[in-house]
Amino acid sequence: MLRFAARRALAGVAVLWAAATLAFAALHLLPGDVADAVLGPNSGAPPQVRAQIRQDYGLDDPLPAQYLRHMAALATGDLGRSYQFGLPVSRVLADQVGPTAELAVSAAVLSVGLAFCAALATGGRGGAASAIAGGIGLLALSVPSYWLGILGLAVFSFRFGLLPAAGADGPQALVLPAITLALPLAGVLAQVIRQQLHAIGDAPFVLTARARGAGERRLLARHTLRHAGLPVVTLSGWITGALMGGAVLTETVFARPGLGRVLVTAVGSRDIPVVSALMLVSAAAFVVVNLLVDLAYLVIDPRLRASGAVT
Amino acid sequence: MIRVEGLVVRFGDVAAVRGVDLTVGPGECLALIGESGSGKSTIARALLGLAGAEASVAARRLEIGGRDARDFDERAWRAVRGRLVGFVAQDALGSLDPLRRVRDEIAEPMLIHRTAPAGEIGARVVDLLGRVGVPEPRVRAAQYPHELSGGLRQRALIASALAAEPGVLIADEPTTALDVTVQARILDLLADARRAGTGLLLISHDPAVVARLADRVAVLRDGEVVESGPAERVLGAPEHPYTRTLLDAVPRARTAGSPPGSRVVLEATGIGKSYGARAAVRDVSLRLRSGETIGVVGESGSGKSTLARILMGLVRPDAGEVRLDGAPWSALPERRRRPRRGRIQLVHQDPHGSFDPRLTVGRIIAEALPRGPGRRARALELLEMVGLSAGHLDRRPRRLSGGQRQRVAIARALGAGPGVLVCDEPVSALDVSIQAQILDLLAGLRHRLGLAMVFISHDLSVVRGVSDTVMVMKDGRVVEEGPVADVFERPSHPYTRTLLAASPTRASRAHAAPHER
Amino acid sequence: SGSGGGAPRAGGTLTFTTDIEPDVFDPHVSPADITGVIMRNVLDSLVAEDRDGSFKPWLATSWKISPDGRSYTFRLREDVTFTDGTPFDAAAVKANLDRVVAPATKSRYAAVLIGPYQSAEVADPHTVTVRLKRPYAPFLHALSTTYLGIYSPKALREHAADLAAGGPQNVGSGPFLLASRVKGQQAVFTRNPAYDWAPGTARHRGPAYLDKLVIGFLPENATRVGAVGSGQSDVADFLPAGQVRSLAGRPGLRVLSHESPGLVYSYYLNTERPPFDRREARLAVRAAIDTALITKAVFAGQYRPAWSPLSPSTPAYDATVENTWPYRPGEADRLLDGLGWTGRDTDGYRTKDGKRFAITLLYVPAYTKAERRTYDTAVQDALRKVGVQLTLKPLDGAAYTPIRDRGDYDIIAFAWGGSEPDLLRTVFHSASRLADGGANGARVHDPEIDAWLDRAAATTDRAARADLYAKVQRKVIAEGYSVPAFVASRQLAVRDRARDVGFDTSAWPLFYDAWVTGR
Amino acid sequence: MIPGALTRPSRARPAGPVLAGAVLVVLAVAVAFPGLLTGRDPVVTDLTAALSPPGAGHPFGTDELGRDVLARVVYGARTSLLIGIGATVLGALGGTVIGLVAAAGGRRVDQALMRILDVALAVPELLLALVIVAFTGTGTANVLVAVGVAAVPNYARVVRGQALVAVRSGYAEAAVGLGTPWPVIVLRHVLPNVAGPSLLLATTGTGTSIISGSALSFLGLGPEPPAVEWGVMLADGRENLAVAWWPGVFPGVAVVAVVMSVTVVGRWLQARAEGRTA
Ligand SMILES: Nc1ncnc2c1ncn2[C@@H]1O[C@H](COP(=O)(O)OP(=O)(O)OP(=O)(O)O)[C@@H](O)[C@H]1O
Ligand SMILES: Nc1ncnc2c1ncn2[C@@H]1O[C@H](COP(=O)(O)OP(=O)(O)OP(=O)(O)O)[C@@H](O)[C@H]1O
Ligand SMILES: [Mg+2]
Ligand SMILES: [Mg+2]
Ligand code: NI
Repeated sequence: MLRFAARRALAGVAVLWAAATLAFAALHLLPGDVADAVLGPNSGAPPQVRAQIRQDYGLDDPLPAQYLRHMAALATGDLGRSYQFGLPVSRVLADQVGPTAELAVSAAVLSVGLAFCAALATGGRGGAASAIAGGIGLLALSVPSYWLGILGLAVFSFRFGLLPAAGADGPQALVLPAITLALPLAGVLAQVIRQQLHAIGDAPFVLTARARGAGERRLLARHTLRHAGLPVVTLSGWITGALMGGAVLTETVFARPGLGRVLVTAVGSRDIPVVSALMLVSAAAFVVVNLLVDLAYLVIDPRLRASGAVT
Repeated sequence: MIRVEGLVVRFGDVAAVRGVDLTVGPGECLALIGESGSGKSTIARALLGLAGAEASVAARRLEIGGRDARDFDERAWRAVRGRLVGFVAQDALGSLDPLRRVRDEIAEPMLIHRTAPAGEIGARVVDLLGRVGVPEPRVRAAQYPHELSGGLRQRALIASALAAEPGVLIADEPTTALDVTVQARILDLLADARRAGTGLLLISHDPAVVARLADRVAVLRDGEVVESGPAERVLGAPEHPYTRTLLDAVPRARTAGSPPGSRVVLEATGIGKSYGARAAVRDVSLRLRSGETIGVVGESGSGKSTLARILMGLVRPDAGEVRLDGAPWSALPERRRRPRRGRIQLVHQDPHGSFDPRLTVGRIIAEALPRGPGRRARALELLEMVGLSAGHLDRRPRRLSGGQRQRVAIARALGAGPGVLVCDEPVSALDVSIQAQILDLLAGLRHRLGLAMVFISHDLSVVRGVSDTVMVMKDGRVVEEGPVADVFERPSHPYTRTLLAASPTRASRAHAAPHER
Repeated sequence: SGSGGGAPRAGGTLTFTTDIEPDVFDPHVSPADITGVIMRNVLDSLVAEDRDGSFKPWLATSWKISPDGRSYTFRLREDVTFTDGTPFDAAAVKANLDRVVAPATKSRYAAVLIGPYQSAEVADPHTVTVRLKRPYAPFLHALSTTYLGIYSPKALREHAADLAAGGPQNVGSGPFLLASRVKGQQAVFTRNPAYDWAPGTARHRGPAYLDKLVIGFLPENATRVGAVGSGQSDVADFLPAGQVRSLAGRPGLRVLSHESPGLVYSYYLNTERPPFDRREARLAVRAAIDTALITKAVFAGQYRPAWSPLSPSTPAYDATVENTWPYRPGEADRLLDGLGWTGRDTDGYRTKDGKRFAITLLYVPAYTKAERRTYDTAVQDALRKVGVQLTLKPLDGAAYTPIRDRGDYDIIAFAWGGSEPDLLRTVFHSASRLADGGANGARVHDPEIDAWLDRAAATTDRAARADLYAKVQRKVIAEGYSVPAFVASRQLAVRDRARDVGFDTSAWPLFYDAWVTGR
Repeated sequence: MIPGALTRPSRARPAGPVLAGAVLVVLAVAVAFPGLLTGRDPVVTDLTAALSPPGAGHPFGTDELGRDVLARVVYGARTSLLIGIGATVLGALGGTVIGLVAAAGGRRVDQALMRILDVALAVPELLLALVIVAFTGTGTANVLVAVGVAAVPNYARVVRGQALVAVRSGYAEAAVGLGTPWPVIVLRHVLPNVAGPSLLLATTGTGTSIISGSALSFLGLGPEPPAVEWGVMLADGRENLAVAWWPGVFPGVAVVAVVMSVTVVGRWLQARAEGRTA
C-alpha cells in the first residue's frame, strides 16, 4: 500500500511537471511577442514600456534560462507574477479557487444525483413515466449549456425575478449556474446508467434476486445500480473535464468569479504565469480525481481488488 | 402449493412449453426430467413470473399458495418469490451478484420478507452456509462470489434460496457442480426440508439424483409432458420410449481399443497457486500423452478449475511449470503462447460467462475457426456434432438453455482443432443421452486424431468411462492417482473411498426408496 | 446628468454594474477606460475640466502658465488630507507625476498622456511648478483625468507594487475609499467622511451622499441588463443599443444617454499601400458604405452616424463636414471603374489584371464588442455590393500587434474616448506611428496636417486651436484617410432609486453627487 | 427488463427513431442541397428589415442585419456539422484507440499512457485549441482539428475505464484461450462492450463540439464572417435575446435537434445490433 502511494505520488509530481512544461512551451512557442499580449492591442504604450516589461519579466533571456527559472520558482512554490495583473499569481488565484470549487462540486453532486434519480424513475418500469423521463434526459444532454444558462437567466431572473442574475453571494446565486452546469452532465450520466442497467438486466444474478422477491427498487438499490455506477466512475475523469470546461462558460454567463474566467483572460492575454499555474491546478485536480477513481473501482468491484491489476 | 394446468410459454413463434400440467404439494417432491432444451428451466421461471420480457405466458390454471396467480401484479409476485417459492437457478456460477458479499446475498430474502430479526441474520447466514455443507462458513460469508469455486457458489445459492424458509423450493439442477460427497449432503438437506413440509420441484438431468428424492416424476420433451407418475414406476419401468432413452444411456467404457500414444503433449511439474493465504493448488504434477485422458475428480473447491486454468496458461502458477508439446508453456509471455493456443483448448465450467453476450452462437464458434470462407458451414457442422441445429446459429447465448450453452462451449473448443482438451465439467448440465452423445464424440476424436484430454468432472461414472488414469484432488493436492480401474476398484486414500461410497450409482436407483436416507 | 425630484439624502448603497473589469486598478499604469472610471472615486486631480472645455480648481486652487507654455505653476489647497491621514502637499504632486514617467512604473497610457513632462519642482509646501520639454496645450486636460490622479505618497512608497491589485492600499484623497475588491466580481467603496474638496464642477460640497458604492463587473450584456431589470443593480453601464428602447419603457427605470467625446469609430484606410494609396479608392469605398443606414440598423436608431473623425461632443468638432460625403454607390462604381477595376470574377467581385479587389480588416475579437463586429459585417456586405471583397481577419492580441505595426493590413478600425481634440494628433500625425505607441492607423504622412497639429498643441488659445483642428478634420474627410462610422453614446439604465449620477466631460459616470432614495 | 409474468411481450413501434431519422434526413438535405430548403441567401443583409419577427417572408425572422435566419440555419448546417461531427469523430477515434491500447496493452503501457493523458487532460481544452489554431491558422478545418484533438484525452479515459472491465471478463479470457490475438479480442469483444458510453459521449460530443467551436469563434479563431455557423449564430443571437428571441433560439433548437436525433438513432442502432428491444 505504501509503495502504491509512493508510486502514485511520484507519478503525480511527474504529471505536474509535464503540465507546467507544456504550458510554458505552448505559450512561448506561439507566434507573437508576450509583451504585446501583455499590453493589449489598443494600448498607447511607448516602446520603452515594452522594453521595461520584457526586462522585468526576463523575456529577453534565452528560453532555456527562462524555463529553468520558471521551474525553479515553481519548485519552491512560487507561482510567479502575473503579466496581466502585475500581481503574484497566488494572489490572483487565491480568491478564485473557492467559487469555482463551490460551483463545480455542487454541479457534480447535482448531476450525479439527478442522473441516478432519473435512472431510478425510469429504471425497470416501462410506460409513459419512463418515456417522459427519458425524453427529458435526452433533452438535457442535447442542450448546449451556456445557451441553457442564458435562457434560464431570461426566464427566472429577468422575467420572474426569482433568482439573482449574477454574482457569487449566497446559495441563491449558485442555483442557476449549478443547474446549468449540471443538467447536460446529468443527461449523459443518466443515459449511461440506463444503458448499463439494460445490459445488466439479463444477468443471471438479477433473475435470482428477483426470484427472492426483490422489487425493482431494491433491485436497483442493492444490485444493479452499483453495476451501473461503474461506468459513472469511469466517466469521472470526463465529468471533471466537463465541469472545468463548463465552468468557463458558466462563469462568464453568470458573471461569477472563478478560475474559468481567469483562464479565458489569461489565455487571451498570454499571461504565462497564470496559465501555467492554472494548468498545475487542473493537473493536480486530475491526479487526485484519478486516484479517487481507481480507489472507487476497488471499492465497487471486488473482482478488481483480487487481480490487483487496476492502476 | 403449486398447481398448474395448460401452461404455455412462447418465445416469439417458438413454443418452449406447450400445455404442461403439474402440481407440487407440501412435503412432496416432483422431479422434472427431460433432455436438454426440453423446457424445464422455462417452466421453473414461469412459475415465478420470471419468464422474461420476450416470453408470453398463458395457462388455464395457475395457483400458487392457493391463490390464482394469473392476475398477480408485481407486488403479489414479489410476495410469492423467495417466501412462498424459493428458487435455485440453473446458472449457479453467475447467479450471485459479483459486487456483493456472499453473506449479503444469502441474507437478502430474509431482509425482503422480514422472516428474521435483523440482529439474528448474520448468525443465520453462517448457519445456513454450514447446513449446505460449506466449510469455514464464517470466512466464506465474508468473501465475494468470484473467490468461491463453482461448487461453493452453488451451495451459497441454495442457502439463499432456503433462507426465507419457502413453502416450495424450485431447484434447477442444484447439484451440477458438486462432487458426490457434497451432493449427497445437499440431497439430504433437501430431503430434510421436504420432510419438514417444504414442497420440492426438482429439475435434474441425473436419474440417480431424482431417484434419491422424488415422489413423482414428470418427463418432458419439447415442452410437453410425455409421461408422469410415481418415481419408482417411471424410473423403474418407463413406459414411453423417450423416457427409456433418457434413462438407459448407460455409460460404457470409451477408452477401449485406443491405447494412449507415447508422445507427451502436456506436462506439469510441481504446480502451485495461492490466492492470498489460501493455497488453491499445491504441488500438482501430471504427464498427458497424446490420445490419453486424465480424469480429475475431487472435492468442490479442491483446485480443479484453478489447475485447468493454469494448464491453459490463463493463470500463471506461483510454482512449477507447464510444458506443452515438450516446449515451455506457462513460462512464456502471452505473445509467444498465442500461436500455439490452438493446440490446447478449454471447456469452461461457466460457459455462460465465457460468451460475449453480444455475439450470436454462430460468431462465438466462428471465432475459434481459422479465417476464410466456409466458416459458417463449419460452425454449423460443429453445432450438429454436439446435437444442436441451424436454428441455434443466430441466437444469442442468453436465449439458450443451460445444456445448450454447455454444448456451444464444447463446439467452440473443438472448433480450434486442439490436440489437448481441458474439460471443466463439460457435461454437468446434460442429460444422460446427450452426455453419451458428447462422450462418444470425444472418444471418436481421441481415437481418430489422438486428442488428449484432462477431464474434470464430479460425476464418477463419467470419469470412469472416459479416463485412462485418474487424479483425486483434495485441498489443492492430488491425494491419489493411478489407472482408473485401480483407483476405482481399490481406492487407497480415505477420501477416495468416501467419494466412491457417496456416489449415487445407477445400480442403486432401481431399489432406491424415495424416502430412504 | 440624471436628476430626480426631492432633496439629496445621505446614506444608502448604490450598485453600478459595468462590463469589463480592469486588469490593473492603478490608473498610472492601466490604459483602460474603466480604471479611470473606478478610481475617479478614490483619486482627485489637480484640476477639473468642465463641459465647455474650461478648467476649474480642484486640488489646485489656481495655476499660472508661463508665456512660453513650458511651465505650469500650481497653488495647492492646504486643507486636504489623504484618507490614510497624510496631508496633501506639493511633494505629493511631485511624487505622483515623477512616478508616472518612471520606467519602472511601466505606464501604458498616463506616461503618454503627460506628454513632454520634464520635472516638477516644489516651490513651497503648497506650490508646485511643472516643467515641460515643449509647449503642450492638452496638459491641463491630461492633469484633469484620473490617469494623473494623486495618490497618497505614503501609498506610493509602501505599496507601489500592490496598487495594481486594487484594495485599501490604493489611498487617495477622493470622496470614497476602495474598501475591498473581489476579483471577477466587484469592487466596494465606502464614503470618505472627511471629504471637503470637491471640484468646482460638482453639484455639492462636503462628503459624498452614498455610504457605500458597489461597482460590479458583468461582461455578459444580457446578465448586466437583467441585473438592473431585476433590481440587483441600480445602474447598468453600456446598454446594448438594441435594448435601450425596450428598457426605457420599463417602469422604475430610466435610460441616461451621453454621446462620448473623442475619436468616433472609424475605419482607417492604409494609405501606404495599394489599393488605398489612391485617393479615389478610398473615396470609392467610403461612398459605398451607407453609414447612416447601417448605424440606424445596428444600433436600433440609438446612435448617430459620424461625419468627422471627432465626435460632435468633442471641443473643436467641425460641423461643416456634416453631410459632405453621403452614400453614393453610383459614385463608388464610377471611381472604381475609373481606377481600372472593371473586370468581374465568378463571385461577382471586381478585378483588374486578373486580380480581385480584395482587402482585409484586422481585428482582435477579445477586444471587439459584438456590436462592432456586426457593424463590420454590414460594411463587408455593403462593399460586396460594389464588388469589393472585405475579409474580416481575427487575430489574437499578440499576433495582431506586430502585423499592425508592420502595416500588413488594409483597414483597421477603432474608437478612442476623451474630451481632447488633440486626439487627432495620435491618429493623423506622421510621428504617431503605431509601433511607437501612436495610433496612426491610416499611416498618413501629410505635412500640412502635421503642421496644423503641431501648432495646435503649442498654443493655448482655444479659438486658434479650434480652427486648426477643424482644418485637420476637413482635410481628413477630403482625402478620405478614414471612414468615420458612428458616434457612440454611453447609455446607462438607472433605477428610480438612484439619483444624480453625473457624467464627466468624457461621458464617464461620476458618483460623488449620486444618492439613493429610501427603499 | 419487465419480467414476463402472465404477459405478452410489448411490441410498440418506436416513434422516436423514426422522427429522429426524419430530422437527420432534413439535415442531410441542408448539407447537400441547402437551396432546396430555402430560396434566400444567408449572407445578404437587408438593413431595412433588421430583426423582423418570424412571418411570411422570413419563416424564422431576420437577424440584426436583416439576414434571413432560416437561410442561415440551413446554410450553417454544413459548417456546424462538419465541425461537430468531424471533431467528434476525430476525438472519439483517437481516444478509442488510445484507450483500448492502454487497457489491453498491459500495466506498463497503461501507466505511461494514463500519465500522459493526465497531462493532456490538465491542459484546458480551450488552451489546447488555441495553441493548435495559433499554429495552423484560423478556419473551419483547423477549428475541427483543434476541437477534435482537444477531446481525445476524454474519450481515451472513458474507453480505457470501460475496457478494463471488459478485458477482465470471462469471454475475453475464453478468447485468450482460443489463441485470439489481442487486437482481435479488443476489436471483437472489448470494443463493442465499451461502445455504449463512448457512443453516448460521441453523440453528445457533436453538440459540445459545435459549442466549443463557437467558443473558439468567440475568441476569433473560428470561421470568419460572413461564414455561416450555428455556434456563431448562437453567440451573436444572445445579444438580442431580450428584444428578439428568434436569431438566438432557432440555431439553438437546431443544435438540440441534431444532438437528440443522433443520440436517438445511435441508441436505436446499438440496441438493434445487440438484438434487444430498447
Ligand atoms: N480469484 C480467486 N480469488 C480467491 N480465491 C479463489 C479464486 N479462485 C479460486 N479461489 C479459491 O481457490 C480454491 C479452488 O478453487 P477452484 O475453482 O479451483 O475449485 P474447483 O476444484 O474447481 O471447485 P468446484 O468443483 O466447486 O468448481 C477455492 O477455495 C476457491 O475459493
Ligand atoms: N429467451 C429465450 N428466447 C428464445 N428461446 C429460448 C429462450 N430461453 C429458452 N429458450 C429455448 O426454449 C427451450 C427450452 O429452454 P429451457 O431453458 O427451458 O430448457 P431446459 O429444459 O432447461 O434445458 P437444459 O437442461 O439444457 O437446461 C430451448 O430450446 C431454448 O433454446
Ligand atoms: Mg435448464
Ligand atoms: Mg471448478
Ligand atoms: Ni451430474
